[in-house]
Amino acid sequence: MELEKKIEAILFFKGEPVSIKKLEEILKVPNEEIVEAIHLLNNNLTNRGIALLQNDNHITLGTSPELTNLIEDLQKEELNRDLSKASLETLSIILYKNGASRAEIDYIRGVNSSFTLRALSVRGLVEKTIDEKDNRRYVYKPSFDTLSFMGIKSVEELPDYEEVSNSVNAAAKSFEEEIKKQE
Amino acid sequence: MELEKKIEAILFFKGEPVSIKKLEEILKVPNEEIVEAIHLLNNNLTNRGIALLQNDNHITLGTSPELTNLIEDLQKEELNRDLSKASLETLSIILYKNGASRAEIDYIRGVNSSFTLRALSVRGLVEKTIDEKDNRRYVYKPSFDTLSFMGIKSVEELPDYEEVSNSVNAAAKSFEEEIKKQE
Amino acid sequence: MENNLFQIKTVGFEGPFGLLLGLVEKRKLFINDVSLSAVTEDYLSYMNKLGDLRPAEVSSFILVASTLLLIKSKSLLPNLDLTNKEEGDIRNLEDRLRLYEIFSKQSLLVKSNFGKRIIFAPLERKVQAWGHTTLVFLPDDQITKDSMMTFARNALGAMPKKLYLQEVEVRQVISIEEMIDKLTDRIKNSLKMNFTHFSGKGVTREEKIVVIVGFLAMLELVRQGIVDATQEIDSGDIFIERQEIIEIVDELPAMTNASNI
Repeated sequence: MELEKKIEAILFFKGEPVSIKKLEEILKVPNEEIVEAIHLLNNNLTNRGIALLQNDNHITLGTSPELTNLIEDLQKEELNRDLSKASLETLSIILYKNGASRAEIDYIRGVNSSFTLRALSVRGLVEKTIDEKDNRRYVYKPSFDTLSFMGIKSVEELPDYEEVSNSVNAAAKSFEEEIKKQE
Repeated sequence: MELEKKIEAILFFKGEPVSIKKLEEILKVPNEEIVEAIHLLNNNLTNRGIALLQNDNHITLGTSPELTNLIEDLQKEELNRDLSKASLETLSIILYKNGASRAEIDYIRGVNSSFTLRALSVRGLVEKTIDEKDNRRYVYKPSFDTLSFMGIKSVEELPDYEEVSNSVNAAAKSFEEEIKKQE
Repeated sequence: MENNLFQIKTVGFEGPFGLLLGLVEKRKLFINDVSLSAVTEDYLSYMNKLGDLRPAEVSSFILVASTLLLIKSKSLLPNLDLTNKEEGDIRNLEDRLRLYEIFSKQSLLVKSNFGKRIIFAPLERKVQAWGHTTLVFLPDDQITKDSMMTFARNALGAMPKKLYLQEVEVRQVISIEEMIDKLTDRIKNSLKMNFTHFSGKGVTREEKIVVIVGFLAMLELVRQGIVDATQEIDSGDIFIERQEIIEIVDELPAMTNASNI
């Protein structure tokens, strides 16, 4: 049976995000094959009731964003869609930079963001993880819940993602030194 | 969006057998159309990682029968793994609070606990039930098996129950107050 | 008037960039030294009404104010020589403000999309391999009465109770006070020494002097604000109880980042 079907079954069984690394272990195939199979699976799932979400080397299955109202009626829990201006700004930085340290967020917003970050963490909208590039610092990354609430399958589907992310990264380079000083 | 996609999303979301009658109610379409759509869905799912299971006017999604061994291995591995620190911490809050909502647990822990709670549920350590005080939300309670595993008949027998439980309740209460401020 | 007061508060919490960007946009200007110079008075007068903010928050407003003062001084006194560092600060503020503008714009898009189309994760379930449905109970030896107590205590202990104000910010505030003093002196001296530079078109010398004197008065107000802020920092504990923060959040309708995200 093809690899993409195995991956689909694993994701369905787990019902939560699975890392690509974990899939390599379970299926005992090299990274490139997994990546290729994920690509095929994503194509298979286009225009279906189930969608494939990708975020930070993890993938998971969810219901198609077109069916929001149908599924929302099925669940009893109330959804909180309110975000303060501070939260929206902070979340936008984390989304469009696809992960940002607290120092970077503070620097861009010009104010201390620690309470906003805690509030976003508690709501599961951002995740604090150790920076892969520098394990002495943390980065806040967008969570799958955030992608879900935005109705997108990956950050690349954010409005104006490429354009914004390019200009932001270009600008951020010149600030790197200064942000480092603040850490 | 076509009916079979809606049915696929409902089955995926629910993760348990759903009666055809229930589908008629949710989707507000007559029986014949549902039956026809199920037929189409079944065709779509041929040769895929997910399969449609039918039994006695109920349908559900499962992993494809060819992948039984893969999934069983995965399940064994998942269930035999040691509980994470996050799981133990979450369990301790549920015990001392004698039933806590996900939002309360998230607030106390400062992070989203949904996957942790899922892991505890799968292992039968906690039970998710509708809150008797507020039927729009769920609470997680320690299972009887968990209590007897620790050699106690009720949570009150936990060490320093009153003191720790008071602190947990106070923390949950300050959460409630923050929530009220939003409303 | 009431509407105006409300705006001060609202803009207030959004931080110095929010305030500054709002002022620039209100005049339909682009971000550059000319527009920043044009809104400096507005910025300072808003800032002086933010007296009840925490020292840490005031300090972030003051940091920006100090750069605005440089820009303004330069526009009033073109022969004022700026150091490389001062010129760097000005460019840096412009760049940061442009960056903030990008995210401020995107955050409106995020707001309008958030929760409109939702991808749902499956409900909690006990999915089994084909045909299997078993009820399991799988405990772990780590679950004991005592370990549960320890875990609960640790979880409670890890909840944030204190906010540490970075010493860096305190130091910056103090140096800004010095800077404003220096700047005041510099402007006063320039005023005495360089009358020849006040021959702008359409603006009389007297008018220019009125502007500069008014500006100096404003500097004095800002300096006083910094003195208040730093005294509070010097005499007070630099740890703030979390409860206090929440109360403050309660008092200011716009400051709802902790409770109303």
